[in-house]
Amino acid sequence: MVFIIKMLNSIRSGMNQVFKRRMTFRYPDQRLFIEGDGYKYDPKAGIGINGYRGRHILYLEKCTGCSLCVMMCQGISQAIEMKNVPNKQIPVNKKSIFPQIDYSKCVYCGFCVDACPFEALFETNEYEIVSYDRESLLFTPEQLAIPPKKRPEPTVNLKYGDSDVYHG
Amino acid sequence: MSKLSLSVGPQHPGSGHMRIILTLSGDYIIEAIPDPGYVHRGEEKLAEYRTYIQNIPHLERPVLLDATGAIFPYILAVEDLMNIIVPERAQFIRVIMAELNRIISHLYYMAIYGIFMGHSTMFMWPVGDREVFIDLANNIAGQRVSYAFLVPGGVRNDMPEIVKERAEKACNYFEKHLIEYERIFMNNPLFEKRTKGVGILSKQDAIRLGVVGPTLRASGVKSDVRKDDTYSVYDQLDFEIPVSNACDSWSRAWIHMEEMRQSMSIIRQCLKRIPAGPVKLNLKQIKVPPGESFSRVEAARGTLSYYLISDGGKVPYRVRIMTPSFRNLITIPNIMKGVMLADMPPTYWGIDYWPVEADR
Amino acid sequence: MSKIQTFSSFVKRLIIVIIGLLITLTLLFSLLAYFVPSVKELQNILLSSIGNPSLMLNYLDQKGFGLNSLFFKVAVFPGFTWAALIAAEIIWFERKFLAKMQMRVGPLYAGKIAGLLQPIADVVKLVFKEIITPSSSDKWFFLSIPIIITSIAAALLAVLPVSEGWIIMRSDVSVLIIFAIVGFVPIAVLLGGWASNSKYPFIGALRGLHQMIAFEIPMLISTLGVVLVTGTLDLVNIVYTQSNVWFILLMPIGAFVFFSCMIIELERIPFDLPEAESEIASGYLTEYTSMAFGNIQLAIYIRFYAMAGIFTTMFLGGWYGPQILPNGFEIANQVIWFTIKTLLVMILAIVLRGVNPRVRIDLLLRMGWSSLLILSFANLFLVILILQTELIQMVGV
Amino acid sequence: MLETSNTESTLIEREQKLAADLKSRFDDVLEITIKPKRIKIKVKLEKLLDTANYINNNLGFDHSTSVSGVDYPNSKEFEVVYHLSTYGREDIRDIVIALSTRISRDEPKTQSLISIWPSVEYSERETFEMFGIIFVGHPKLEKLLLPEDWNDIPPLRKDFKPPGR
Repeated sequence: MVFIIKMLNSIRSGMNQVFKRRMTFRYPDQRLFIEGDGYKYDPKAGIGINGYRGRHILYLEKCTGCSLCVMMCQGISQAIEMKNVPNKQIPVNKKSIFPQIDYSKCVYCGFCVDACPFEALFETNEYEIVSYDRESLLFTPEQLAIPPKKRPEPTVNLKYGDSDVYHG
Repeated sequence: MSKLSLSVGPQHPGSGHMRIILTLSGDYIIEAIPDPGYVHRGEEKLAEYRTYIQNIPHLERPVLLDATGAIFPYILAVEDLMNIIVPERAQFIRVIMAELNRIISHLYYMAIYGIFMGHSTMFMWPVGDREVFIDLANNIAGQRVSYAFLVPGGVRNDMPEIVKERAEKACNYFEKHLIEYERIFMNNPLFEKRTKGVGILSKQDAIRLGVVGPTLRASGVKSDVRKDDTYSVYDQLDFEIPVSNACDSWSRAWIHMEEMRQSMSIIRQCLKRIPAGPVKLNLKQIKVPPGESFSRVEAARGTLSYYLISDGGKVPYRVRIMTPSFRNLITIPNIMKGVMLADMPPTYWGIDYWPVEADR
Repeated sequence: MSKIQTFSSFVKRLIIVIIGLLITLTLLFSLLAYFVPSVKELQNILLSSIGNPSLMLNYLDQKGFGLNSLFFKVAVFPGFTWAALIAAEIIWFERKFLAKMQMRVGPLYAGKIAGLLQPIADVVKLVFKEIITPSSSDKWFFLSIPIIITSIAAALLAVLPVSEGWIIMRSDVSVLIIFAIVGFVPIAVLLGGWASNSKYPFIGALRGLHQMIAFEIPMLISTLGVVLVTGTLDLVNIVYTQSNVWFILLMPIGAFVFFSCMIIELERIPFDLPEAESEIASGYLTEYTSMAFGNIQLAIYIRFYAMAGIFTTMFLGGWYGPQILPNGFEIANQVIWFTIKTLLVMILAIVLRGVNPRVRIDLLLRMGWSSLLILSFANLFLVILILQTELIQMVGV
Repeated sequence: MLETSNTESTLIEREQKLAADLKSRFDDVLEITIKPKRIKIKVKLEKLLDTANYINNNLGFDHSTSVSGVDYPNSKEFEVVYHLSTYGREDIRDIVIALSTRISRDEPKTQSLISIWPSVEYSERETFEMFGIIFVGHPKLEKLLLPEDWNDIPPLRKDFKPPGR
């Protein structure tokens, strides 16, 4: 008897779920909404500013080419290298060297952002970095300087209903 | 009766990245020899070549499901050597992250338990509900899985205020859904029949073999590092340690269910009590004086300990990682003896063995 | 030629190829018709049937392929094509329903409406895959097993009365025929597991053998109740006797036992021991690939349909149901009711799949040889009691 | 606040008691270091088994948390550290004793403690393959994590350089 009651209970539980809203969202048609515009770092206070850690953005006019980010990345993923950009003349950066990031290696830990004392390297909330070949994952300084595209609509967010959660 | 030797794994839906060499007599397992090492990365060696900060993203890699729990003792050891006291707000945020991770890891446990028992609904529900907590962790730490969030001296960034409201909603929802979990899975008569009394690890054996985590508590030992060897702000929080004297696979799953409830209670308390203030000491440089430190925390799967030796240089001299899975590996030959082949998956997964974590 | 990237573009390409072939064949055909007289006759029929389709039917009747012919019954309705269609759509329904139960969406893109064509897409995918035979296997046995299993499943359809008169082969002992055919399945499973020459398939096959033998007997005895009441072994007569009251009301225990045995016999998920994925890889299916695998899956679902149909016939009053279509469509009405009932039985089995974990072999055998056997005997005694006390006349059987 | 300071003082008392106990029992203990909740004892190799037995039987430390090897190439020594903890005695669950001994680098041989703490089985095997330290008395001293065909020097020794570093 207990067997049957418990079995009916589990059937009831399963059937209850049938009438609730679904959890999944249809990724290429809908995209996840991410709050803020990425992880930043305040070098004076030594504290990061909350945000999603996606692909980087490089402010060329602030970068001095000090290579601190490269040194930080050495032990983590060796994704950053310094590259000479001859046609960029910036007063603080005499040698015109800037970081380039290989996203096939990057682990998005964001310690390069923490390492930068000049607020030149931040992370954005762009996470869709896919490609058919490894070469196009290597972002040159000019590519890194481009702010990320606005995510196409519709974006969805996790919502809490009465007894269910759903994306909407 | 003639014996049959069966290699379960590494390419088997019920093993993960490891191999268990079984010897069967009829349908009963008479010997089980675990053979780990398929995902060994040598993190202990590589940690000797990286600075203390550079180690953080790497040392959480073996335990991705429980990234905060994996890195927590390392941070504690470094801070112990550096002799610094972390701001209280940072301590609370650390505890919140650790408990979120515990829920995430336990949900994964329930999911795989479900699919190992052929219960596809129990696979999908926890995986879906994990998203709720991953989303919360993403709001706090800025990443979904590998946070690299804890650093010596605090946490990397402050927690946004929106988390309070969302976490409350998430906990409310999930507490309701946990009841459904119990109805459909834990109290399902077929599941009870299959796992009650299977994979017995007696209290004496559990103590003798030095088992940790939910497996230990399912064997009737009320031990939890959060209470025994309290760290961070756990001594200010009020929570229970679920213990079961049944010593079987079912009670191991039950312990996980109860721990998720306790974790939610801890998160609620933390969000209520969290003080304002700084979240990180402004350390210009991580300079670790020579010495050695042993630190342990209760990660999701059990006691995770680091033995850190520093010689005062930029990199650690020796990092010894002892993960709960590696310590629970010793139970596999013990509890698998005498169970049926069909009970291999619940017995194996009951101890929450995660090959990557064990191999490091 | 552009790249085929989506399923719909693949279908478009397929349709273009088929239409091209048709045009080519038509041209060849009309060319041939000038020289061969019988082809010319066929051409006439074809051309005139565009205006009047009954001509075509008459012609097919003459040749023995018409709607009333055995060929049509076996191949189309209520035979293989019909069953395969229902099987495909029940696969779709199962995936969609389980997805709903599991907070996800399920098949979505193949076919414009809710992934309705997903089973077809799967079949197309499987057809184009390579059949791999393990080097140490018994090749001929290994490859013949999918065909044997499919034939066994299709053979069950022969005695299934879909509506009045629409049955492939009416027999006086059709209940016995069902059990004879079902008894073949474990042998085929065992051969398949043995021919793979691998450990996991072999363990799976042995489990299958144990499981199916244990459940023949309760199933047989629960059927005996129905046979006692009706006094016939003919499924069609069993349906006729249920015109007033369904046997599930008369003997609920028997129906329960038969339903449980049916799920066990079908190796559906609370009882899918022979293919328990997390324990023994995929059991006797481990080494099968491509359409060999697809055939076995199709056979399992056709057997699912057939067994659900037999349950409907024996306990749910077969094709009887209120008239919902206008007069003149009695047969269609019957088919609809039969299909609805069968689908309901199948849906119940799918719900059980969604909420239950797999059982263990010793629990299963104990259940089979003790509780279900006892229940089936209890059912038998109740039936005898009903017959003795002449209660049966009161309910109007 | 009073309460915490109270437990702190008792903690120190408990630690002192344990340490004094050990010191009085083994007067030739090389070194005892006491930090909050952590006690480290260094003993000679010959005394290892005795001390371990005493810690297990009399102090109630019933399992080992980890076995670690540390390589000191400058002094040509290995250090083997057993971290010991207890479930059985609830009053000293927060204390971890590190029992360590130093062995020669040229002849790395030590006594296995598997007869005292069965929980060291896999940790000792790992230390064996990572440092080449032979634990006499271990029933199954084989490769655990490394591939079977590993034929370089044990990888956690300091003179092993991982490729690319």
